[in-house]
Amino acid sequence: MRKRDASLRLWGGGTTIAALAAPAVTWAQSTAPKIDSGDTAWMLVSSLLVLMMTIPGLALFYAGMVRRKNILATLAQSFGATCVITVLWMIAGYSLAFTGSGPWIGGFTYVLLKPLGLTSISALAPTIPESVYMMFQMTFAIITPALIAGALADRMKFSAFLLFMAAWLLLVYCPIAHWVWGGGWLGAAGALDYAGGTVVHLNAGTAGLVAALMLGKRKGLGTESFAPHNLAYSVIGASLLWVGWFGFNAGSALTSGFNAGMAMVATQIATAGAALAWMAAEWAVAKKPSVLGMVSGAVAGLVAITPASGYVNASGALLIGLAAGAVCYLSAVHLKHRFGYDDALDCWGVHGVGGALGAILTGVFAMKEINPSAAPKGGWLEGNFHQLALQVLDVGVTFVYCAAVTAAILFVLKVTIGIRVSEDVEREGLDINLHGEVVHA
Amino acid sequence: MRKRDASLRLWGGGTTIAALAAPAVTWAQSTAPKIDSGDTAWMLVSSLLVLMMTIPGLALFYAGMVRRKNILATLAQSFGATCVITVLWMIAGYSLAFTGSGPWIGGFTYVLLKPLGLTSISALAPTIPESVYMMFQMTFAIITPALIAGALADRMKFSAFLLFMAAWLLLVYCPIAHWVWGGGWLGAAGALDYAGGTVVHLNAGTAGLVAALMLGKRKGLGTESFAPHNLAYSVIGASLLWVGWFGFNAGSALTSGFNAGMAMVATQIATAGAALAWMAAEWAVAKKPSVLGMVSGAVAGLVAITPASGYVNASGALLIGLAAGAVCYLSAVHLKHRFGYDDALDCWGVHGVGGALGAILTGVFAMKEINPSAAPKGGWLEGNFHQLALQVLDVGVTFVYCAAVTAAILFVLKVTIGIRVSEDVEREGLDINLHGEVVHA
Amino acid sequence: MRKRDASLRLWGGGTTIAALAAPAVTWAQSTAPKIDSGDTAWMLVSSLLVLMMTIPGLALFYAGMVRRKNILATLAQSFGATCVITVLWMIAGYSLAFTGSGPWIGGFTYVLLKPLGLTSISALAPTIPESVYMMFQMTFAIITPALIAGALADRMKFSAFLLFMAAWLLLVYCPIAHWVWGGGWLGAAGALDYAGGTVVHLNAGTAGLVAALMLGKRKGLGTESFAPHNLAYSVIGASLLWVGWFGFNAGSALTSGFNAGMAMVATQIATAGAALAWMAAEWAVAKKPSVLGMVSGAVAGLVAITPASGYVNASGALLIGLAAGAVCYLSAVHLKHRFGYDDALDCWGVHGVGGALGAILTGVFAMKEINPSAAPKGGWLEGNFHQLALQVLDVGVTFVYCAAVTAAILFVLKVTIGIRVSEDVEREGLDINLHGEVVHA
Amino acid sequence: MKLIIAIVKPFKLDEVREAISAAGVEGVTVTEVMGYGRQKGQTEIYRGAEYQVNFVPKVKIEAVVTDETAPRAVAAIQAAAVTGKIGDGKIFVLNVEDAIRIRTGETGVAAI
Amino acid sequence: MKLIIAIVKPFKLDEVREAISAAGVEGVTVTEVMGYGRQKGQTEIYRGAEYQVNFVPKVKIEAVVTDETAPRAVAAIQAAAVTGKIGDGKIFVLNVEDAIRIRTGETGVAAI
Amino acid sequence: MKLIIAIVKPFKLDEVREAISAAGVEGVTVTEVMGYGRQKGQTEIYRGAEYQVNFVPKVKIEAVVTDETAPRAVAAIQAAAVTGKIGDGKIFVLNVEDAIRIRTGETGVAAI
Ligand SMILES: Nc1ncnc2c1ncn2[C@@H]1O[C@H](COP(=O)(O)OP(=O)(O)O)[C@@H](O)[C@H]1O
Ligand SMILES: Nc1ncnc2c1ncn2[C@@H]1O[C@H](COP(=O)(O)OP(=O)(O)O)[C@@H](O)[C@H]1O
Ligand SMILES: Nc1ncnc2c1ncn2[C@@H]1O[C@H](COP(=O)(O)OP(=O)(O)O)[C@@H](O)[C@H]1O
Repeated sequence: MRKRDASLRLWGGGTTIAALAAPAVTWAQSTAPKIDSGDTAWMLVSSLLVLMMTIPGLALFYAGMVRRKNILATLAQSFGATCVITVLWMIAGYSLAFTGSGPWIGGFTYVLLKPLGLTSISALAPTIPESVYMMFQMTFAIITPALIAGALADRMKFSAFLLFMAAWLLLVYCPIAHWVWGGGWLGAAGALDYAGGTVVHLNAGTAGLVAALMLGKRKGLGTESFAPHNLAYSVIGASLLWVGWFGFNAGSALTSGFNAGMAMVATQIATAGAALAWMAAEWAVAKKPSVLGMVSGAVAGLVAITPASGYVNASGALLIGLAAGAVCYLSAVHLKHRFGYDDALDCWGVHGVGGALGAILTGVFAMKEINPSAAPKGGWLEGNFHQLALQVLDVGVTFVYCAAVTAAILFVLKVTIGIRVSEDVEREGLDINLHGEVVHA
Repeated sequence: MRKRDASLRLWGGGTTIAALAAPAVTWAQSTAPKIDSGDTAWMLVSSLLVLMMTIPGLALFYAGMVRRKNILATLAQSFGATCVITVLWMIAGYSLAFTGSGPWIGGFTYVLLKPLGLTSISALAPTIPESVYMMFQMTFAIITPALIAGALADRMKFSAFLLFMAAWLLLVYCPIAHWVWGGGWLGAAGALDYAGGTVVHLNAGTAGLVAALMLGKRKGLGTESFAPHNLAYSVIGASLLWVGWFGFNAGSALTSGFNAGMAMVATQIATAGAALAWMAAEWAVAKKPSVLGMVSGAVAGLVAITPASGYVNASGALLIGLAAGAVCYLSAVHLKHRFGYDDALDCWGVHGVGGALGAILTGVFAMKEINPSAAPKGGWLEGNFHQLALQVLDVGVTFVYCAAVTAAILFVLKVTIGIRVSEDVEREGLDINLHGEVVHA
Repeated sequence: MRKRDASLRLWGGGTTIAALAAPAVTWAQSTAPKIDSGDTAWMLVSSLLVLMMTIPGLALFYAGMVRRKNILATLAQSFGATCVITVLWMIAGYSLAFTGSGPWIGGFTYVLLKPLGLTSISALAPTIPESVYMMFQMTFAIITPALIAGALADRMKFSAFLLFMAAWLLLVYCPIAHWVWGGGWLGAAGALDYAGGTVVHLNAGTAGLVAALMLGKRKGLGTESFAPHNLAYSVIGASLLWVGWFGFNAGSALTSGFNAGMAMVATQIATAGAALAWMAAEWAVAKKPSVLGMVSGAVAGLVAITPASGYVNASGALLIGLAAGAVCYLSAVHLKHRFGYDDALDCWGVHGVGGALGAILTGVFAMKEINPSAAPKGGWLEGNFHQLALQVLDVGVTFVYCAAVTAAILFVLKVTIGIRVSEDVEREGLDINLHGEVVHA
Repeated sequence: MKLIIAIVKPFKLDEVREAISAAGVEGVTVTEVMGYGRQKGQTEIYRGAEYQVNFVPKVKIEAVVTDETAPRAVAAIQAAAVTGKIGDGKIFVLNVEDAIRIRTGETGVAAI
Repeated sequence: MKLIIAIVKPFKLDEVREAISAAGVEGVTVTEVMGYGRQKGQTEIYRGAEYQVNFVPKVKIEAVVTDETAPRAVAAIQAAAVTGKIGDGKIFVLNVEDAIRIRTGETGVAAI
Repeated sequence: MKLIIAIVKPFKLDEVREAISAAGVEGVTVTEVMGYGRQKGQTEIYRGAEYQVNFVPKVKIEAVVTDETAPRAVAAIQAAAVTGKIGDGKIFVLNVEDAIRIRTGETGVAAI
């Protein structure tokens, strides 16, 4: 999603509008700007793919892992977050994250998307309509908070959840997205995050860890069975996440060309590698390759390749994938139990750890040949140790800022409306108590 | 889907073929016409997205709401309708709706798609192959009748259902589509229906209301539990409807550019707004926000923004969405019980009411700035009261024509082969009796 | 997927790079090649569509047909195959199948995709990045072996399954793909296989038949109920196969234009026709149209139109579809029982028989008008009997080579690690025994 | 005390529950079961392979009642569940030696 | 009359049903249950958290038969259900005081 | 021998199983059931149509025990299952005439 990618367009169909002074301009129709219909087609598709990642992808991935009594409540979290964030993004989110030129936060001119006219174009994506760019970014803004739900499954109040989503979007996601992608200081400093290793995954994972700690453990953990009710849903969800992730990563090229192609390849290979690594580790340790392990490994690979996908070649992608599968297996299955926090569906274990790992490995495996304009000196392997340091900085800053603000938001909610359901509601299930419905009625 | 949109193409990649005399022309290869590869890519995708709306989208949305004994029969309705209509569209539907130039009905030259050659192009969509345009329109022709199944769930004979689909396509859908989009009188009069508020949704909703009245209520209604067996399916279905609907609305631009982008934005915002409005209304009235309510609200928003999506800006979309959520909540949950018809899965309550509402609000919120060529005077808010009157006319005409012809078709079926299953079959379930299968065998 | 299609590009957006000497070239950035952004957009989408066909499409289609105790194991087969093949394709598969110019097998220069740079382009697809072409072909290489799982459901060891997938990819799929599409002898001889009637479907079907014979029948067949646990999954799966198949067939145009459009139309019509034909046959014979029959018919139609989709017009497609529905109904429901092999989910009955039928009918219905460059003399109906003979040759060669090598692979696995689970494991279910999990825990 | 076990057609559940309540029974426990009797299920054909689906879905209603209530409860169930068609089901009566209400520890008829 | 309750391995259901039919039993009612006995289930690991899956799936077959048929029915079930491996299950016999056929109102042995 | 039937709240299952094991009961059979008693379920509204969800989910635990073990087992279940809130459930005790272990053919108390 680095704007510089756009300058790599090598084909003839479109004309690059270089260096627009203002971040967005609405053209009079007579002097209508030239956009590229192929780029636009791919970005329309990418936007809907990333939406599909959240609903039904993530919704099913998570819902398949919970017990029967909480399936609908888990689906409701992804669906509800999608709706709340869509409206907030229109009201203020896009304006704060992707307009204006301050280093810390965007501006207020795009509140309610007032200036978004038919022919507006953002300088951040000069070959497509701004409407499409705004929409593409919206889908990222939706899935990031929605991911947090994995950490707080089975025990959070729905009202508190929706308020949490809203506050977190504006106070955590928008600033960090602005820093890295919207023209802020981290992007300017040269940190590489192609599609959201820190902005999306480490960010959501960190928030999940904080939320898991502040909510406390689920009742019955360790003594009752928490076996997933229907892993078939998780397999559907993981598959749709995989398919949709090409919108995420290859879509972050913002154009339909060479960069998108390479990002797609890197994504596919890393994902498969990570799934195999997790499977192999589990097969060796627990003697059986679980289906949950295979799909979790795939998601770990998708997460870890996200920041790197526009900067590495096929071999780099494979190595990142293998590392992600093994490391996330350890963090989700072993570290969690050692430290005893209840990250229910492994939001931190997969997204936090995988996102940080991917961000750092981007600093190792980035290649000038793959992205001459955005990574002109490559990563550590090509001698550019500085890039690795920058990546570590990016990880550290994201973790600290996110953890602090997330804790503050949840603290306020806790002392006001409360964040956790009563013990009886938890025992009987969220579906019937919060939503008045059950599956398999 | 208004042809005039095409003239709004502002980018450089393709050349608009203006004003072809005949609706479609096959070019000799040497003088091959110029189509745009980006537009074609987007319309290929849009076509498959709209197909995905019906199978598996709509199929799951409806199947999740019925009792276990009727799940497969409900899926079979969407799937069977898709197959029957595909073949009929090839045989005569496309010809009747989108070729020829009469005000009331199209021609017969395209029967069996005889004239459709490799390089044919329709004047209604001059930058893409006619094969793609025909296919895109086919997917609309599929979903419209398939929507009616929501009203007649749990009690219609499968044979009668398939015949009803066939007759309704030719006698109701094709004429109305021709009037509005195929060169007929309503489009010429200036009625605005971007992607099918009246042609698709009010039309299907009206047919559903008539069908519900003619079939009568389901046995046991009011005394037995009709709680949905597996709302997880409905959430998957609604999510895929949402995702696919971008093919519906943004695809109706028929090009990959500014119009498609704005339609996508309007669709997303209205949908989220409607889901939140329904949720809020239900939370206030029934004290719990049901998952069924949230997804129903989303569908209501999608329906209502459909006619408006190419004509309104983000704020207009939000207002239409909020109105749709609240109004459809009332119609599906309260009016239905007051009047006592058994619109089982709220085909009329959501699609009929939402489609009419959206069509009328299009006359209020349409803006010249968003669609200078098709809505050059905007809507009521921009002082063009005439547009609102046109929209009301469109709603009225669609309702009356559809209701009359639907009733006639069902009457003939009723007195010949019968339309309702026996009481025993209904009690024991359609799955085992009509299809010889059950879920969770 | 025939390279000659590319020369049919009729629009202006891109420039055809004719006759590259080497199969792929990496351009220095300064003299960057011109690719087409619209073609690239469509091929990015086609690639992810074909991936979606396997996960979750095929995974669900198969998983819905098995008993509850084997659902997760069935999903694991599709998912695991996807991961293993992705990595192998990167390591050697693409190199063996689509690079080099020998008549029998490709070369080794692309091992580990070493030469694949940012701006590489393959001569086989000159208007898109080679990264995208490699990825598109990867998704075909994934689904073909994955299809075989239908024949060996409920009884194969997971370890043996994964090894089988790996060996079969390299020893069966890669050579045959090279013969027909990669520059090998069958394509050069003029055999027409647009998207894989023999390369994909007959190939997988034949392997399935061999595997079913070598594994033996499932325990309890004929005395216990093998009724599918949840056909709703099969309906979702078949629907996603249908939707994704446009990536398969229309994507095989490798460009976004007239050829893709015609292939889409042919695919849609044949599929619907086949579903109706199977439904009608079953309704007549067994008195009830089963949902399983409808979706099986649709898949049969998709299979049979695959080789023909770029060569036939709408009427040809309808006839192929009707034939496929009826013939595959006979083979899956009647022949199987007569001959007594246990092709559990009808991999041979649908894919083998349908693929062979489609390949042969391509030789009958191919039309010069629909594909002047690749089928300049049309098929038998246009007087070119030679084409029909070529098609029969293609079918025969594929069957013999595939059967022999598949048998050899399975024989080696059988005498080394064993291919079938123990009787107890089969009775108790693969899910709990092989993966340690169950659905509906 | 008596344990009344009634196996009835699923769609009769609500009617039976109401009838039995009216007859003074305070509690019941219901299980989804599969039945086999005169009503034999049907022959299914799955992909051409015929097999017999031997069982039809039923619900089993269990209620423990006092000896005096038992005849009234049985009659109420019978009246509510009957359709006159094959497969209507059965009622069985067994003797119960003791009953305990878990919440309070009460035993005997006080517990039911 | 006797109520025979047999808890057997699920895959034995069809064989048991046939055997019991052959022994002259006209009707049975079947329930999916979870069993715990000598066969102890297994330790499952879900995301690294070990827990004991204590129960193994079984089916419960209930048949009410005349006093004379009872021994024959019990023997038939036992013969059909045995595999010789742990977890084969149990058969229990209880006394039944009355039976009613809902469809006809018949009572006693005529009803079963 | 006695058949102990306990209907308890689902989340108490594991505690009850442990308690009953500790009391010397070797095997149990468990069924998911729906209960109706003082705890009445709730009124649901589906699309504006009110209906009463009459049943609450419970589990039924069945164990056949020797006459001597019976009182101890009943007490153990009661202690483990009680929460003091409405809906805690019931325990019923019936007489069992015979028991057979399918695997070995043993009968009587040796079988349980
Ligand atoms: N002897 C029996 N023991 C246990 N359950 C029985 C017995 N006979 C019948 N049932 C149950 O009652 C149901 C209805 O019995 P059936 O013989 O089909 O009909 P009817 O009672 O009308 O003759 C059966 O499906 C079965 O569940
Ligand atoms: N005392 C009992 N009361 C009720 N059910 C029992 C009892 N003992 C065993 N069962 C049931 O029988 C099944 C098989 O018993 P188990 O002890 O595992 O094997 P075996 O009978 O071969 O020794 C158990 O899973 C349980 O469902
Ligand atoms: N007489 C009865 N016969 C059979 N089951 C009963 C009976 N009474 C109660 N039950 C079962 O016990 C459960 C709990 O009973 P309930 O009356 O709700 O609570 P409590 O025992 O605390 O008063 C019920 O849901 C039902 O399953």
